[in-house]
Amino acid sequence: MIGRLAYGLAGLGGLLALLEAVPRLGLVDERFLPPASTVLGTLAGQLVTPELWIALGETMRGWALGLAIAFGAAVVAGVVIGITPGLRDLTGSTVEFLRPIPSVALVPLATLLFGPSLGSTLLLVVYAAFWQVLIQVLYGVAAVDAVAFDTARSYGLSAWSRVRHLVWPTALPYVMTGLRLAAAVAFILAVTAELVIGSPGLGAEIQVAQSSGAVSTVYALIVLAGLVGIGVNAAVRLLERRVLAWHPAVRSEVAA
Amino acid sequence: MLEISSLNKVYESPGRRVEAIGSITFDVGAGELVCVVGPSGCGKTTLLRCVAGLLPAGGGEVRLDGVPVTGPPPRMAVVFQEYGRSLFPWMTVRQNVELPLKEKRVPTERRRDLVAGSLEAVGLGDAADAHPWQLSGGMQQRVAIARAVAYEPQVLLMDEPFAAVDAQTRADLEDLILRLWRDLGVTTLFVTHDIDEAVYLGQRVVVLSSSPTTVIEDLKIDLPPERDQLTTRSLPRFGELRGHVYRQIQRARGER
Amino acid sequence: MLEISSLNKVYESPGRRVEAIGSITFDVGAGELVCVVGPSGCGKTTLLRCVAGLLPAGGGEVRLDGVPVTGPPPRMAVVFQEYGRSLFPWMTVRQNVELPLKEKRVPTERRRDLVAGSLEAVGLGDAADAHPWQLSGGMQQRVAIARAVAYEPQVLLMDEPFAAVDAQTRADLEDLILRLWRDLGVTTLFVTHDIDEAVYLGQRVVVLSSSPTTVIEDLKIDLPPERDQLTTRSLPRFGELRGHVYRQIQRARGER
Amino acid sequence: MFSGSSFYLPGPADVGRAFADTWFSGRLVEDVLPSLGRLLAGYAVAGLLGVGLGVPIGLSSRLRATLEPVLEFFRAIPPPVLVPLIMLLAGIDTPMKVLVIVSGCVWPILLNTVEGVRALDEVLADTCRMYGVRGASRMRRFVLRGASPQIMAGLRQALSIGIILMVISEMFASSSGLGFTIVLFQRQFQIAEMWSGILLLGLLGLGLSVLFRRLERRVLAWYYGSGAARA
Amino acid sequence: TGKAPGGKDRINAGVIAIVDTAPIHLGKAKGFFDEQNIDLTITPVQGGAAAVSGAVSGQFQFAFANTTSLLTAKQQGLDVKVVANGVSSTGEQGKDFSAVLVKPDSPIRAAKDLAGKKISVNQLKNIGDTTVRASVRNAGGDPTGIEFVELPFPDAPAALQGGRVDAIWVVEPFVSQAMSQGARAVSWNFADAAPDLTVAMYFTTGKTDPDLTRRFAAAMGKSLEYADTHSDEVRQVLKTYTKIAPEVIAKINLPKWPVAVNKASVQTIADLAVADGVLKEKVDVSALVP
Ligand SMILES: Nc1ncnc2c1ncn2[C@@H]1O[C@H](COP(=O)(O)OP(=O)(O)OP(=O)(O)O)[C@@H](O)[C@H]1O
Ligand SMILES: Nc1ncnc2c1ncn2[C@@H]1O[C@H](COP(=O)(O)OP(=O)(O)OP(=O)(O)O)[C@@H](O)[C@H]1O
Ligand SMILES: [Mg+2]
Ligand SMILES: [Mg+2]
Repeated sequence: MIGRLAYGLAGLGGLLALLEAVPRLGLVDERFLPPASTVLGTLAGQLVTPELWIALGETMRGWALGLAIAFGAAVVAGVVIGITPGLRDLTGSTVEFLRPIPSVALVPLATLLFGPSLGSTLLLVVYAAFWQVLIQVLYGVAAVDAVAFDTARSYGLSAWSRVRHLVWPTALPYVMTGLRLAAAVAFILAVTAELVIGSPGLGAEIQVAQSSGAVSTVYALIVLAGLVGIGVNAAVRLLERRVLAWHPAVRSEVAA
Repeated sequence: MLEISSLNKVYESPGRRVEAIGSITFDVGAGELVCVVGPSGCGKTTLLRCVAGLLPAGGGEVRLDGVPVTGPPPRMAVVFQEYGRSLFPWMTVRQNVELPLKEKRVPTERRRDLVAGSLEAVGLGDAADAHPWQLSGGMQQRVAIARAVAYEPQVLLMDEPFAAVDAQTRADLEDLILRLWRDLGVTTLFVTHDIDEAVYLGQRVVVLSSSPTTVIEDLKIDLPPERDQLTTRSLPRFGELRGHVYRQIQRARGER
Repeated sequence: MLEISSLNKVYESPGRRVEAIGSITFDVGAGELVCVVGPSGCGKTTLLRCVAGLLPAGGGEVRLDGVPVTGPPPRMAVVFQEYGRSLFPWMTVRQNVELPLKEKRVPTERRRDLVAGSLEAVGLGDAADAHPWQLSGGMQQRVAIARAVAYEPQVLLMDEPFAAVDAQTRADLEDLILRLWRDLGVTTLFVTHDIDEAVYLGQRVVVLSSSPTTVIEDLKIDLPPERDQLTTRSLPRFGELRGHVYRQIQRARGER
Repeated sequence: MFSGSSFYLPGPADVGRAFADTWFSGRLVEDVLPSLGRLLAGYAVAGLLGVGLGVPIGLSSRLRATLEPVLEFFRAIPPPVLVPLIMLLAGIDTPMKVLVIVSGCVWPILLNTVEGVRALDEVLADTCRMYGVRGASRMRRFVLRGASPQIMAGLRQALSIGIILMVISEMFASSSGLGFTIVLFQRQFQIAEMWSGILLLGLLGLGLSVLFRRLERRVLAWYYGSGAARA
Repeated sequence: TGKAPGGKDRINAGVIAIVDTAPIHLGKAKGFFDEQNIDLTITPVQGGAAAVSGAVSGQFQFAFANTTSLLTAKQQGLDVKVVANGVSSTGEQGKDFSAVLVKPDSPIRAAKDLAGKKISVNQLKNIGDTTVRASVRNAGGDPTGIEFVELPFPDAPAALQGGRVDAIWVVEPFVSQAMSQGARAVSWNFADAAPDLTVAMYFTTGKTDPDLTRRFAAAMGKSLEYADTHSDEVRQVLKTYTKIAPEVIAKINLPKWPVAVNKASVQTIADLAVADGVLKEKVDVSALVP
């Protein structure tokens, strides 16, 4: 664990060094991409202002709520579609039709229904994150081993038991990937919704900073977004190590 | 009890057509123990899967208590040839054995006894908390047997259940199955490669030809009902029956 | 050729510690065929994996031609106990057998002969274009054997390679291995549960105790070198050796 | 006058009419084809990048530990705010737009590849080691094939994300393209036309996914046949 | 809407967080809206389209959008009506809040030279390209060959610097920022397009209560007048709702905030837009601006 942390920090250190060097060496203009040290300085300055924390709090609230709704709905829908014979083919085209519709295109609908409020953010976040989880769940449900499935059938496991004891554990690695994908997408959409609709939050802060030409602040806020991403991923990974301890991938990791 | 009449099964896939079962007809009386032997690839597993209702028959039918089998009947236990894949890797050995009992709503107390008893019987009393992938091949196979035994089925289907265990363990397990069959009157269909085993265990031995498979002999084993590893196997009649089955299988293979 | 000295292996995972191998010492001369028997779960597979360089030993060492084994040595073939999982499901039977030969850069012509010959030898000449999952358990196991045979290894490790085939096929395969060993001088380590088989095949039989495993007997099989299913098995000496090994295994199991 | 909601949610007939008027008049060639071209280019690059990076990261736990935070960092940055940075590096023309598409598509492919490679069957891995299957051959015959079910899941995800990113990329420095046209319709309050564009996006997604499904059925035939999967 | 404690009308205004909208922020701070019994909430929006859709759907009672966006909305049959002036050009060359900039070493010396060049605007088919074309036309150049590309204002200076475009159209604070970094102005397009050009306006929809509209207009008028005459306070209020660096705020050219809409300039924009194909047909300006 400590080892992993050290490697991770080394990786981030490398990124920082690169971001410091690129502007310093004049590869891109410093005015448009300030060196990492400047950006981190600005971020430090921002971090002491309460406004930033309030904005971050707003964003995280929309994120967490939206992610929870999307995840729950997608898991239920995915499992039902996945295990019900024929339903997958029946719903396939609808899913494929709706999926590529950009959340951004739903902005008019969102503002129409909810205005610049949490509701709009939620609509966009849920819409975008839902598909990510759904597709993963569908692939995960399809991965159930035939012999294991026959075992469950022959011992008379009920539909619910089959889902709980067989389908769900099999799909779990896929679902975890889905959760990681959706967590990022939900966060991105939470920020984008604020950017576009103007509901308060980190995105609105970025939007204001952009239209004010405050380059270093923009990058500071982007870095903050990235850091949140790292944190969220670390949390999901931790969860994964608990719930997937039996899985070959996690098993070998723990042993190594 | 179990009637298999003119059962036929063809596997078809692009570029390959295998008539796994030509036409099989025989039946198993209530509380009878019938062994099935036949050359490798002759369709024994296929037969078992049709009987278990896991695979739709191509032609003919399987009836259990006079009712055509269309899906897995209740109170039936199966030990699969692919024992490794039939255990759930995310559960411990105990949980694997316990799951069908929970499904059957066996009271906790009784469940605990059944699980402990059956694990003890297959010699895995101290591996109850291990996961299947921490066990040797033979141990995994014994878990699958323990699961079937604990389930107290009315019909028991076993597909080469002792293939991965040593001679001594095998003898113990044979006696376990005999005990179970005698005490609970479990109707048992037992697929094996070991002719000695078939003669030792079975009240009847069904010999299958190589594919397209038919029954080439349905042999009544007229040994005394009380069987014992030492005395039964040293009876002259045992040797005769064994030799007879051996020659039949020779014939079965020669015919292909 | 192959020296195993004070080999020890402990599996450790949270809440479970298994000393799979206590201390094993024996060696296999060049061109020798040694059979290993022992109760289920005693560490035979573990031993084989250590010898193959797939698993680092806990203590002691394995030497091949005087060189410590740290990774899989070249020109060694293994037939895994989990035959089903050792075949590539996305390749046909032929491709599975051919793959190692391609890696060895065997010329196309010769490769084709080797593949066809070995598939024929295991009785799968007409299943070459099927995928492994279209085969019965015994057929899959024979594909794994054909792959090892076609590879023309210097050292051959086999882990219960005939567990899933019928008696007659088993006898044929035994003779195949004997032929291979005699014609090419392949050094062979053969794990089996079948005492008859061990005595029939081996120049020596190593009997292992149950875990923590040690060698309880290293028995020279003083049968005539030319073996034959009918005559060899009916020699009185065969019966004696068989009985001796049987009693040793009894002892091994009794000790645990 | 119009009430708000009926204005923004025109009936199917209006959208249908707008669809015919808008897209069957040369726009299909002028706007849709270049967009589609960029989409496919970005998707292809993302596929190569995602699988190319995912395989080594999946195989080496050290590499994974080192790179994961960096990748997660970039993954959490919304593409719309990443665009200015991409413009700095790649200009404002086609390469920029392709890069924007790549920047979004690559993640599901990368993550799924990494997880797929991590979960490869151990017995098969041992088989490869024993029979000296290594290097490129091991990649092609074992790693990629073994991880392909999950890689396909990633590619599937990426397809629709690519379409979304195609729209976003055209919100910057554009004067044509399907995404740009939709945004322009929205800004010009040509709402029926806007919905017709969204409809076209959906149809596009549907069409591409049908093609994808075909491909997948071929690539994963062994997987769905083998009983390793049940679907 | 609704009544706030104390019987005030609670309203929500959708307004972009840029220099142009300083008066409403200043007026709110000064209490001009309270005087009219209005409890004002200012919601930042991203642009004109979002403001219009927010207003039409009833989320905003009042909102801010530029002249072309409003003309387009009107032409599409949306029920928008101007209630107050928003922001106007200073009309002075060299001292306006909008300009077309080129690199210091660019061969483009004047508006005329922009003909046939690649110019960035924040949104195509909007006020930017219309006024830039007008500026080029007025200077004797041929605007038909100009290639416009969309680039958000904040990203335009970098694109100019990197040679991705020949010229950029930006507004404050990017005008001052880019010029302090060496960019050169070649056209003051708002000043060129029409005298005292009304660039943007506050508007409402038919759903809003006329009395409320009247009171909002009164408060807005007072705010505009105050902002126009108290530039120091404007620069102060900019620090509260934007993130423009203080040193830039001190330097930027402020726009003008006359109380009255210059209907003639709106008509000019409408006509230009029709000529450029931005609008489909002639719009009756008096239906939009009463
Ligand atoms: N899923 C499948 N698709 C296509 N063919 C199959 C499939 N399963 C089995 N077969 C074919 O059906 C025949 C019978 O297979 P089955 O597994 O029933 O044999 P078996 O008697 O159990 O053999 P073994 O003793 O080796 O396990 C074989 O020829 C096999 O190739
Ligand atoms: N991956 C593992 N993790 C933990 N314990 C293991 C693991 N693999 C094997 N063991 C334990 O090591 C012991 C020996 O296992 P091994 O597979 O070597 O036995 P075996 O002699 O091959 O048995 P069998 O004849 O049943 O195949 C067993 O007690 C088993 O539980
Ligand atoms: Mg079988
Ligand atoms: Mg073993």
